[in-house]
Amino acid sequence: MATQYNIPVGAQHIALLEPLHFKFTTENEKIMKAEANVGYVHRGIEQACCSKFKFRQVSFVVGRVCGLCSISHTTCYSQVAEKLMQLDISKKAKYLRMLVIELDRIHSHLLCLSHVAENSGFEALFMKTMAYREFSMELLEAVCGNRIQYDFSIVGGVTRDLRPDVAKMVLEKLKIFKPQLDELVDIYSNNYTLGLKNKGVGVIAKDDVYRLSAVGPFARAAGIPIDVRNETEDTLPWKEAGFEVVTETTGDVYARNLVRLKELYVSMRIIENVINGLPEGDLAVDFKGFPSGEAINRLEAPRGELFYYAKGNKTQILERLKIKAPTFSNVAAMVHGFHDNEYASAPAIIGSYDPCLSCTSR
Amino acid sequence: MAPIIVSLFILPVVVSLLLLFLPKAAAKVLTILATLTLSGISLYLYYSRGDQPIQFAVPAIVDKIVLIADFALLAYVIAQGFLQRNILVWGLAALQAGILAYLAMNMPHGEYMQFYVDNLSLFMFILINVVSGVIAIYSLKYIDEEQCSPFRKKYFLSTIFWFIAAMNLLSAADNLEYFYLFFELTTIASYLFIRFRLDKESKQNALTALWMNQIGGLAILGAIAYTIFTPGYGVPTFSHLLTQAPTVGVILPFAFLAIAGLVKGAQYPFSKWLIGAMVAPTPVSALLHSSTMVKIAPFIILKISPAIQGTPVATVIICLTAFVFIAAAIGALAQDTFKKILAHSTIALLALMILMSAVGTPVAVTAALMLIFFHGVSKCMLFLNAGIMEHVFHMKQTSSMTKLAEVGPYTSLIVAVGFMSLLLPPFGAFIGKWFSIETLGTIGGAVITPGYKLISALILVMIVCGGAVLSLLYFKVLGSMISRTGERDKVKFEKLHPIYRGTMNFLLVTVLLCTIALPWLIPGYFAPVAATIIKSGVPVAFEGFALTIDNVKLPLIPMIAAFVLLPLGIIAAMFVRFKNVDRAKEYACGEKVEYNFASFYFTTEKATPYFVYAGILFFVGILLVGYLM
Amino acid sequence: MNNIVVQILLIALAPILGGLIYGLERKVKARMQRRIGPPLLQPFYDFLKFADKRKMIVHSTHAFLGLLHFVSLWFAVAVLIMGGDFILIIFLHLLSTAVIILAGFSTRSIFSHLGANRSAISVLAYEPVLIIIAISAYMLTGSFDVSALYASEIPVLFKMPLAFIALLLILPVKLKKSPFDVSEAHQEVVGGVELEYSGIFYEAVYTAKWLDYIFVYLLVFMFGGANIWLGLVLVALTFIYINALDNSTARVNYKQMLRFCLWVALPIAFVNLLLTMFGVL
Amino acid sequence: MKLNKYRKKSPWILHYNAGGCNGCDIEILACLGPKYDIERFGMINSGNPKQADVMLITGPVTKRSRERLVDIYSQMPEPKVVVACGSCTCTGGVFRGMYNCEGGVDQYIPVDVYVPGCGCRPEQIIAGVVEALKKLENKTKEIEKSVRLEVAPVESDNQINRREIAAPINNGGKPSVFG
Repeated sequence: MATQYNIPVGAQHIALLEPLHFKFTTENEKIMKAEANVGYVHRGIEQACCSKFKFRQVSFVVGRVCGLCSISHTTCYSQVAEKLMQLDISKKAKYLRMLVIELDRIHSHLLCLSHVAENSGFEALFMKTMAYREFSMELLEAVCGNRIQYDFSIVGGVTRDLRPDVAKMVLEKLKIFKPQLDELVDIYSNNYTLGLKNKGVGVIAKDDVYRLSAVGPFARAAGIPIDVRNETEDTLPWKEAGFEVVTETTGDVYARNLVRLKELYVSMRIIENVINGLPEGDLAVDFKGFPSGEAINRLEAPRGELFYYAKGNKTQILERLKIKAPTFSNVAAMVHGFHDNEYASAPAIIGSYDPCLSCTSR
Repeated sequence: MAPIIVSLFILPVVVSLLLLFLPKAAAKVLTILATLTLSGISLYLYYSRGDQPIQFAVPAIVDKIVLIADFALLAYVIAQGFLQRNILVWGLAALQAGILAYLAMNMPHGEYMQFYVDNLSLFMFILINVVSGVIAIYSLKYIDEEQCSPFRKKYFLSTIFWFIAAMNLLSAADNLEYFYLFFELTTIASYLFIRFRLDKESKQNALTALWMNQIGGLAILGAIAYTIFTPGYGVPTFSHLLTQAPTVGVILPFAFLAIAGLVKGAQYPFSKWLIGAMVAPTPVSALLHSSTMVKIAPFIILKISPAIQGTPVATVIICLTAFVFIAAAIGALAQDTFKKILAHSTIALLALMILMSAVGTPVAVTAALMLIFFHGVSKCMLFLNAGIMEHVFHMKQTSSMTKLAEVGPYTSLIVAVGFMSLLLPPFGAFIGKWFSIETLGTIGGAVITPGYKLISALILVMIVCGGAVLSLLYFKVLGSMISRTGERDKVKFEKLHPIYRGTMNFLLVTVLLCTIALPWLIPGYFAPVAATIIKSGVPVAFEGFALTIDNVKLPLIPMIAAFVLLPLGIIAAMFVRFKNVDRAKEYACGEKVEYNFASFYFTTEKATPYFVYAGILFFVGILLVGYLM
Repeated sequence: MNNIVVQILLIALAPILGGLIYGLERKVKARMQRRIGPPLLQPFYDFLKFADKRKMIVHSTHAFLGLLHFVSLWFAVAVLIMGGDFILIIFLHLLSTAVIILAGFSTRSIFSHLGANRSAISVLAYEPVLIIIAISAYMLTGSFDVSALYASEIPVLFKMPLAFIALLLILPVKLKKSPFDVSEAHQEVVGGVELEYSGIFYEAVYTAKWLDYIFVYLLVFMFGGANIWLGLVLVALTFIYINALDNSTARVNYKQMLRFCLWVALPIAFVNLLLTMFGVL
Repeated sequence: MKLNKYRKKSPWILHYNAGGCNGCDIEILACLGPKYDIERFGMINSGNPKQADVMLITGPVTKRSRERLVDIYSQMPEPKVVVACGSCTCTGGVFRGMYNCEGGVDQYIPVDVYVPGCGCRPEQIIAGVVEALKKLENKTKEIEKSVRLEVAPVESDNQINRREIAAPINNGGKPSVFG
């Protein structure tokens, strides 16, 4: 008796933003086996960065690796290039970078949360979250000049200053957002039907997180305080800006939602601290010369640890650039998380992974 | 009249013996002739029936022959039990032999008729002779393709006519002792049929069928014993029992008879033998499921329904069958083999028939008769078609039937009509189901005791849920059958052997014609039979465009429109072809994925033992209630 | 519902009325989500647009079954408006659903199959409740005809309040609204059985949805009895309830849906049946 | 009755990401949200090619996506319009000349409206779709034939030479540029 059903999700599917392909082998809609195919977005950016673009241009190119966390990519590349060049950038530039990274985190997390709501079949919550998210897009536009693809960090610093009126606007809008966020936390944690869909679903336990080396909100939802912001102080002064780790214990979709929501509070605190304590200084440092040697850099993107490796050979063009995106680390855990779940939960689980395949396959 | 009726008993026996010796070509002619004659006789009998039941006695010598035949059969069973080393078989047979010997010594020798032919018997004659005759003709071709010796092929055909004879006798018997013999004859015939292929599984299943049906025989003996020793009854005949029942008030004999029927009707916990009978060649399944064997169950209950109606025995039977209806429907969902699905749905629908018979109101009895008739024809068609599917297309599983619509449009048409006649309005089986729901709804109003009301409400819920589960099952099968890859230019029916084609055409036309003729069939055919059973008239009236039976109204215009829309529409959908319309491939997220068909499946492995335990509990309940009353 | 002209008009206009209800629903839903939403006549614009698309089908059987679904559903609605036998109406509605389920199975499209499977499960969830309600109504009026309910002097609502509650609980299943919209579930099965339809053939399936609204709201209207205003108020309240529920819940999976319908809605309907049987209310 | 005018009253959208950076995709998602609310215009994100009229494509079409792209495009019944969202979708943008993607989506399917920007703003997307609807009104039910545009082959050098977006396509009208 043929009892197993192969369900393809992707490349084009309404529950997906990106082309990726999942093949679920299901029995009575229960997922027995899941296969992920993530290579649709491979464009060859690393090769182009090492052949086609000058190393100063590369920070704009790597921004196009991913539209959701472009600031993380540009910043991470800028930092690794600064390490190659042995540059010291001003504290103000560091603070501004933190500001935009956290604003970006707010928009990315809210997008992910709304996507989970939509994929759980909760359309009104999707609309609500999207409505509340718009403030972060407006702020990003005010600070950087574009809604996405900000090109804010460059090698040596940042491109734009934070105008006082913009700073005031940021603080005001954050104040408006705070009660809205409380409302969202209430809905995500207390709605009964959403709980049915999310609680105990797509569980990745603590052991599996270690075994499959997951990172980001993924790992934190399972109770492991992995966060680059917690570990490194050499590039950005996170602790100074008031960072602390947020964890949950259960490791299911629900926990991942809550981790993201709680991180928004932390992000808001960091943004407030950054604006209130913004030091004076240069936006960018001038430098001459070409990169040489090797360097690595890590940065906490909204999805987890972003890792850059660069090697210069004393020419305009880098010899090697390697990007390891957080979703790449999570793919193994992602596939594992589907087992023994209903197919009906699969879109919500995919949403809760917040996969970013354009980062992964570049 | 009596000689013509007797010819229904003698003719099949003669044919059965002749078939053993005649060559192939002659056997073919004889089978077809015998079928036509038998069908003709049974139709003539019904057509020329009088108001009074026909009663007739047989010479005294037959009594002795019957007794000897009884012991001979039991000896055969005991011998089989010993040879196959099955203690249940020979143990039960030996027990029966003992009881029979004791009863034979105490049997009262009054003046009474051994045979009693009323409208119900005539109704059964038509079903038995026409449908079984079609199966016999079909078997001519089917058994030809079987891998066995020429003698065994003749023997198979011969057994079919033996079976017909036994069933005819059984529906006419009035004396319980005779009834016991014919009951045992059908048991033995089914035993021989099931072990026809002589492999290990067949033998095992045949033994299961044998010992389970022995319990039915034992129950009949129990009924005879209680009849003899209960003051007031004395004479073990149905007609006498039924007339005396209201004054005597002891219903234990009826409880025993009901058990005999329920065992033959394969209700839980005795469902195993009918499922096991699948190992036999397909005509056997058709024979057992459609017109003979299992139909003994509703037949017995219908026969005794005036005596048990409204008693706790009937209540327990109703509870049991309501439970079996839903349990068997769930059991059918768990199956994938086409024949097994049919078998489980037979059990479920039998439960419904028995339930309606036990309820015993005019509409309920009419509904039961309609269910018996339409289920007989449809199931026969579906089983014979399953045989064609196995032999011609080599398909046994529903999941492999996904290509059927393209390789065998005619066969798939038959499956569609067969299943729809069990599901869609206005086919008979649907109306039967509808009547059952409406009648059960009315019981609560008629009966006063609160406990009974509660039970009838519970039963309603079970029937409703079981009906929903059954429709789920039919969707599943029809769905797998209607699936196709693309478009053919022209529908071309596949070539089938003339015998296959002829029998299937006959059954198809019968189902469709009877459906169309339903407004005339109900007052003209079913209502008189029902009136005989409940011993009072069944009011049928045409009012406007509605047919009213007792208190249930049957609006005809929606029914006719529904017939045009749904069954014909679905059949048309299978063969329609749109022109000037472009074709696109199916959406699969832009990927090229391998397609595999699978609908939801269910497993009942864990639940089955509980079904059996519940069934045993109900059977004990029937006896207990019968004893206490 | 005595006037035959009104009945025929209602039957003829049923799809249009349903379309208006659907348009209103989209508007109300958008307002509940703080959006402006489409114009009220949006469903009809969609309808007219689909009439003008290139005809593309998977195969003729599938396309024909879609048309048959629409026609048979309209027929069921017509019998309901004319006040026919309740059980027959429920069966007819079930069978129009059966047609679309068969259509889902007839293609070799995976999502269509999943949708058909889920629709079949939904039928299992709501059909018993409806039949039990029909039997309760019989106990009340002594006739299986719906016209007896329309004519009931005391509103049926006061006689069978629990039946109304049970009906409200299964309505989301029938209307394919959250939390029980498993059979349509866009994010999971991309619309289910309606996935493979396009152009004029999709129109049949799309319009059948409107007829479903009429069917459901007529069932609700029935609870008002002879009092038309009470019926209309009930319809309006149900409309608001359905939309509020749709906008405040996530979709549950089919097992949870089945469990809810069989263990919560069915017992409530059953208790109502008992109450009517014993003449408590 | 002329049914053409109803086409632009109910455009149903199909969105496919052909290897983009997600930037434009989240802007399309934002269009669905309450702030931009494209359902005002009767647009529904159907996610199903068989019922869609407008195809929104993002991304520079990687080699692996192109087969899926054409497959989904061919399942859409005519009349239909294609809107290329974002610079890289129009021309290849920053990815032009990278080894795994080719310059722009119009190499595979006919594009009606090009919406530039990296990433394109929701307002731009809405304006692009509205422009596409004007074209949709005049389209026929004939099958749209894919045509390969007469463009210079993409060179894999360090020079970024932006292509002229002026080549006429077969169905008459000129492609529109927005933003």
